[in-house]
Amino acid sequence: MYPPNFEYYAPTTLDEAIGLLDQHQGEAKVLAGGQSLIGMMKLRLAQPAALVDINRIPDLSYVREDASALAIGALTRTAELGRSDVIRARYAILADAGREIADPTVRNWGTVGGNLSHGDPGNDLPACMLALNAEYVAQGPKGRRTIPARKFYQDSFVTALGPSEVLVEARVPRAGPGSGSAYSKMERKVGDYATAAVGVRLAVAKSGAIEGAGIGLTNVGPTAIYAAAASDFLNGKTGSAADLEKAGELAASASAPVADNRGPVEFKRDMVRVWTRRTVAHAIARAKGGA
Amino acid sequence: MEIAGDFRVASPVGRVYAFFLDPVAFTDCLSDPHQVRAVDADRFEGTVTTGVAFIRGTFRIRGSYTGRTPDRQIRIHLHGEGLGSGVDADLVLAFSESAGSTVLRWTGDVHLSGPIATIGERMVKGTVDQKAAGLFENARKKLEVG
Amino acid sequence: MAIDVEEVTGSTPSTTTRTIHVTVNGVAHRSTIQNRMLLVHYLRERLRLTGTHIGCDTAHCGACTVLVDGTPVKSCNLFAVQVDGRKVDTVEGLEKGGKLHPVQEGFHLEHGLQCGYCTPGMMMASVALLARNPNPTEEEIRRGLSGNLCRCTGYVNIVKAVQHAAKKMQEPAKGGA
Amino acid sequence: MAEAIAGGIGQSIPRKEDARFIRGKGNYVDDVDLPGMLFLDLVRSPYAHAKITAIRKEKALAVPGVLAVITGADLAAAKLAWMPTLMSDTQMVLPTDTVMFQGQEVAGVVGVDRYAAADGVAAVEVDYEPLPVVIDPFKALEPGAPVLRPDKKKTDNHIWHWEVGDKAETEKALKNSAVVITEKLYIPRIHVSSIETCGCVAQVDAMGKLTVWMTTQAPHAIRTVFALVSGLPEQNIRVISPDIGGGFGGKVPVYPGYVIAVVAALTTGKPVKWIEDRTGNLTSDSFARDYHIEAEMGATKDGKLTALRVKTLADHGYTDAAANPSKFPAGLFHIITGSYPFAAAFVEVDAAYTNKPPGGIAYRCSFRVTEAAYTIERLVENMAHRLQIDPAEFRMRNFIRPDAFPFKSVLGWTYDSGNYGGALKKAMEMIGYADLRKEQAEKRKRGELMGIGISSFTEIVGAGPSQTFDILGIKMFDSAEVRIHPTGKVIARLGTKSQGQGHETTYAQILAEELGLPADAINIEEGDTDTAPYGLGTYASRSTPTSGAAAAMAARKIREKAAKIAAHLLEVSPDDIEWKDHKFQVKGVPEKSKTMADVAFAAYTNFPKGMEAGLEATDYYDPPNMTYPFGSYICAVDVDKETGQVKIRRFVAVDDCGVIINPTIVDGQIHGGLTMGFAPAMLEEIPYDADGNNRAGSFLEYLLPTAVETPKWETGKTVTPSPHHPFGAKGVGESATVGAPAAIVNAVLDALEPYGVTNIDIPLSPHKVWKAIHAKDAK
Repeated sequence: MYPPNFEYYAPTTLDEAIGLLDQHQGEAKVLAGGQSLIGMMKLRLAQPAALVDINRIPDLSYVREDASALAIGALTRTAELGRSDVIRARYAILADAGREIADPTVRNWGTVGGNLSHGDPGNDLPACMLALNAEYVAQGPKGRRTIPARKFYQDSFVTALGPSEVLVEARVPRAGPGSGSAYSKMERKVGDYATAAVGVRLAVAKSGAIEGAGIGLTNVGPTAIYAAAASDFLNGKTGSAADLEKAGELAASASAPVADNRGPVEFKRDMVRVWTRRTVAHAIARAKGGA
Repeated sequence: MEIAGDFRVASPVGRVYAFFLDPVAFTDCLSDPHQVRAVDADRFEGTVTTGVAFIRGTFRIRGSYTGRTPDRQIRIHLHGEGLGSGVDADLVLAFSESAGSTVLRWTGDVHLSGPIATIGERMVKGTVDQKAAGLFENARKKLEVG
Repeated sequence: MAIDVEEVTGSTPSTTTRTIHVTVNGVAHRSTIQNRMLLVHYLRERLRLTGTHIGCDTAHCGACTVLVDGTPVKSCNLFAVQVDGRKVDTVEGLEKGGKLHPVQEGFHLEHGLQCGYCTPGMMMASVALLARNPNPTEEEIRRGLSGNLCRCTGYVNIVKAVQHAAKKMQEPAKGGA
Repeated sequence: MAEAIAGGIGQSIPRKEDARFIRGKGNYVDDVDLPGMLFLDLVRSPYAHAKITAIRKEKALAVPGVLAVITGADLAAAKLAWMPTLMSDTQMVLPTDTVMFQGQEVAGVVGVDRYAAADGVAAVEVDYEPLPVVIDPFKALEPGAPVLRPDKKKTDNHIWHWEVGDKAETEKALKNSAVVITEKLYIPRIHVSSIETCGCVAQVDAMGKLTVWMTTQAPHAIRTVFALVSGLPEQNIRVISPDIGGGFGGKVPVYPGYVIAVVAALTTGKPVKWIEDRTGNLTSDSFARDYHIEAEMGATKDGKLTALRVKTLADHGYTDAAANPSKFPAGLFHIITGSYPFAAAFVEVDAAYTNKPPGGIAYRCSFRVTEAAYTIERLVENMAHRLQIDPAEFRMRNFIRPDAFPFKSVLGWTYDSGNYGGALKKAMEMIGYADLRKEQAEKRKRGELMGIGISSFTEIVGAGPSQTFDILGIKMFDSAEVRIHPTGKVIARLGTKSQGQGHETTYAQILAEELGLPADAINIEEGDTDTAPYGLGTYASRSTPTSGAAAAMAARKIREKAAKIAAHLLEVSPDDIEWKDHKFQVKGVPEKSKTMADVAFAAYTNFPKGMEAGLEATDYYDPPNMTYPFGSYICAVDVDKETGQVKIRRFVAVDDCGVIINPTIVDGQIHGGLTMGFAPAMLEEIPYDADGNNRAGSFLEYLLPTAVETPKWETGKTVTPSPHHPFGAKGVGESATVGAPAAIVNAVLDALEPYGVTNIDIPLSPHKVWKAIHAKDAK
């Protein structure tokens, strides 16, 4: 498998990168980790005329928390999510996902920005960002704009990102007191796309009531799915067995899987139900101080 | 892979029927870059550059009208080759007229072969439907304007 | 440090070629290559470092694993132009001064290889794993090497090989060296 | 007791071949680099069945760096468009008018490097007219199905029918059995997927001699086939198997790519390299398995097995290119009576053509033995469940008794030796069988699903006795040539070819033991047809039973001559010399002795008058019988009721491969074999859709297990020597692949017993287990 040739640019500033993308009018692709793109180029299913390698642009790889948000730079390698102290302590959903994306070697090179902006329904991080109600910062020829994750994914591999825009940062609302989160991925083996995966973020108030619940689903529809009804349902509930079951059922109804080697539609829906229930329980346990 | 859809257009059935018997007019409704010419009354050929996400390539296409029932039905077979892969589709267009407008109901059976099917299917599946819907929507618009 | 300069003769400056500077196993190289040349082909065919293998073409098997600036990556899923200015380490650089790396020794003594084809990638992943986690549990070893496929060994002895190396690498520290 | 010779039989010495592999200095075929070498890449068919109406080369030839495009028409001119298969069917090298499966080679493009060749492949234009596709072998045999091989003057898609056993007797026995169970088992199409794909470098020198470095497990047989197909004189063909990155049966056949590379080298006059990519490997190289089996088993009320009847449909793809001994179209499938003395059995197999790639290779087993072992061990387990007898107890009652060997099976095999109860007993002890059963009962009360499964398999390896075993008429012996240098160092060359089994070490150990020289003084060479004696190659666990035996026999021939030299040196009559404690001793006077090294020096410097100089011998070993390794495996699983996920908690494997040459290497072979038993049981399958698309054309969908999924294997041994092998060994590389799947599936079905499920076809993907649980409510 040998890719066709292409022009290669390694700009050192974002403006330069955006200029190059703009100049190629959709025929250039951003090369970040390249863990999906290069594979498709080797199969010659993707044949971009030019690649704009953004790896030499400084200051795009970071994880930092301020008063309002956790900010993750686009060039942060996905392996870093599982290693970051702040993420492990307060945004466990991302640490969980960071240990499940592809395999450990691929995670060393694959980037958060690539995982989020590719629009692949099988990628793990979009569902987490949907659960977390994150925002993406995109920079293009007209400057910066912010796109809510829940409005970003339009169809399989179709996102709100323009052809000359680069996703530069993901911003996750700062985790408040009593918050807990988790990501569970059912996969056939390491390196597989999920059969079904569920990300949950919530907080448990002093009263014991669930607040701010968000549930995201991976690879059970044309895009990552925000399970709105299930999320809304949980708010104000205590997380009883019946609550969890109901949340699972609502999430299952929100999924729209297709049959493939991983199984038929009804099985995948049921896995959404089961893993939603289990993952919500895990997030609640974490919110209450468990691991 | 089954695809289907329908539309209603304020245009007499004879005109709609004739429109789809003109391969150049009909394929001109593709939103992707294309070049199509009629070979004879039954056959046409050309190229279409199409894709989804990363997958993008030029397909050599051959089409043939495999059935015609005036003002009632057209059957078309489409065959495309590109990216080391094949696409074959059998389209059935069924027409009915009521109160001066025409309802077109289209169904298609699409078969993918080669790397696109083997490796790219998860990327392509949703799109085939969209592309077909887009083509017929463009056709409806053209018929309405014209 | 030796300097190994090579160029494509007769090549004209082009938008689809590029001259890169890469340090491989401590040796600096300057090479003009097509942009599309995968790192694994650069190592194998241009530098004739054929210890790095190709197994799956789709970044699943890890036979092509090398270290870029100390981090394991799948060199069949990376263009050589991407490592311009970086350091690359391959299996050929593990043995130093005629002395096997403890990971090499572990694979040999614990029968951690059979056909030997996945072995270079498996060893490079092991070296990186131990650099990050000098005393891994069996679970950590199995997870840490899960980007590398072996068809022969069933992994039992690969785990033992890494454990052997971990122990060996901790010995001098204990001795206060 | 005699002192052991350094590196002799039974010692766990580290492997000699590791020295190059751990340094990245192996020499695999893609590492071969010749001056001026060109590269071949292949155009492949996207269609499973289509007429080719045109192949246009012009655009490809205009691509910079592309030198040639080779099509079926070009080959047809040289009468090379078709080649014979190992089963005397015919197979296309390149098609002249019709493609028969998705991924089939359609044209070859030769370029100055691999990128240029790939550019050329993308530029070749092929016009296809799709034809009706036949994927299901049952439908292939229905009247009116499209006839796939009209070239063979066939009017249907039936290839052959083969049967063995007494049909009437078996019917009668089943009718008279108190209990009869029936099960339909599909053993799906899988792929060996060695991490190194296939490839070659072909070179023709100025003298017209063709040298082909290629990934082959059987270099000599390939040379002969090349000579027969191409018409080149055999002395002008040299096949070299360099280091091989795993074979498992997949590197036995001749694939079109090899032939096209040779043609390309002949036409361009330059060396040509062809290296298959993984998708080519998964979509066009020989498959394994693909057997649709229906089996019936009878037993008496008190649990004595009576009869076995098996009807099978084999899906062979578009040609029968199975790698089997010629007389056995279904391989050794009739070992299916397994470890049990059935009084009656009948097996029949029908083979069908479909629009899939050809093959029928072994996936790390001896010609369809896994299919047989899986069937018998699945049904025995089901019978035990039906009779409500503990499956271990049930087997103990029915095993062929240790004193019954040599045992003639009702289907005609003579088992050399065995102690089946001993192996099962040991496995039960290791895993703590009684305690596990207790735990299972408690869990079941709580509604948890835990299962325990057993497989007590018998293998048949070491092909083969030449009166019954041949490939294309070439008898299945194997060979060793041993030469001792004056300083007591040894070069030995053998007709087999290691692909990771460790031959350079184990053969040296055999020779060390037989020659009384340390293993590190013995170099082993294989795989070069210009230097090694003729042999049939390495597959079907035949290396130790055949070439290993040949090495021992050659060593013994050397000892005969050496004894005379020793007598000469010790100034006694040869009759007074005995080989004892790895030395030539004067009978009754052990202090008067000569070592083999002493004798070796004398063989060149001081040998008796009238004797030829030198110390060497060659042996072509024709085994008197097959060997019959066996084992008992026990697997314990937990099943997640809600998700269908299976967790293998324990897996104990007790193997008996006769005398063990190197315990560490044997354990390594068993670990690997178990993993290749686990993989098809739980993960691997090549499914096809109705259009004939291969749905597992990369490692994204063809699921090789990583270290995370692979269970932590626990191994144990019993030793029952083969009575007819020179030093009692049997072969071990494949036992675990053969034995493991049934143990795993039996364990999962045991866990699902409350749901009354008697079969789930492998691989046991979560969705299938989930479906089985949800299809029936718990009793």
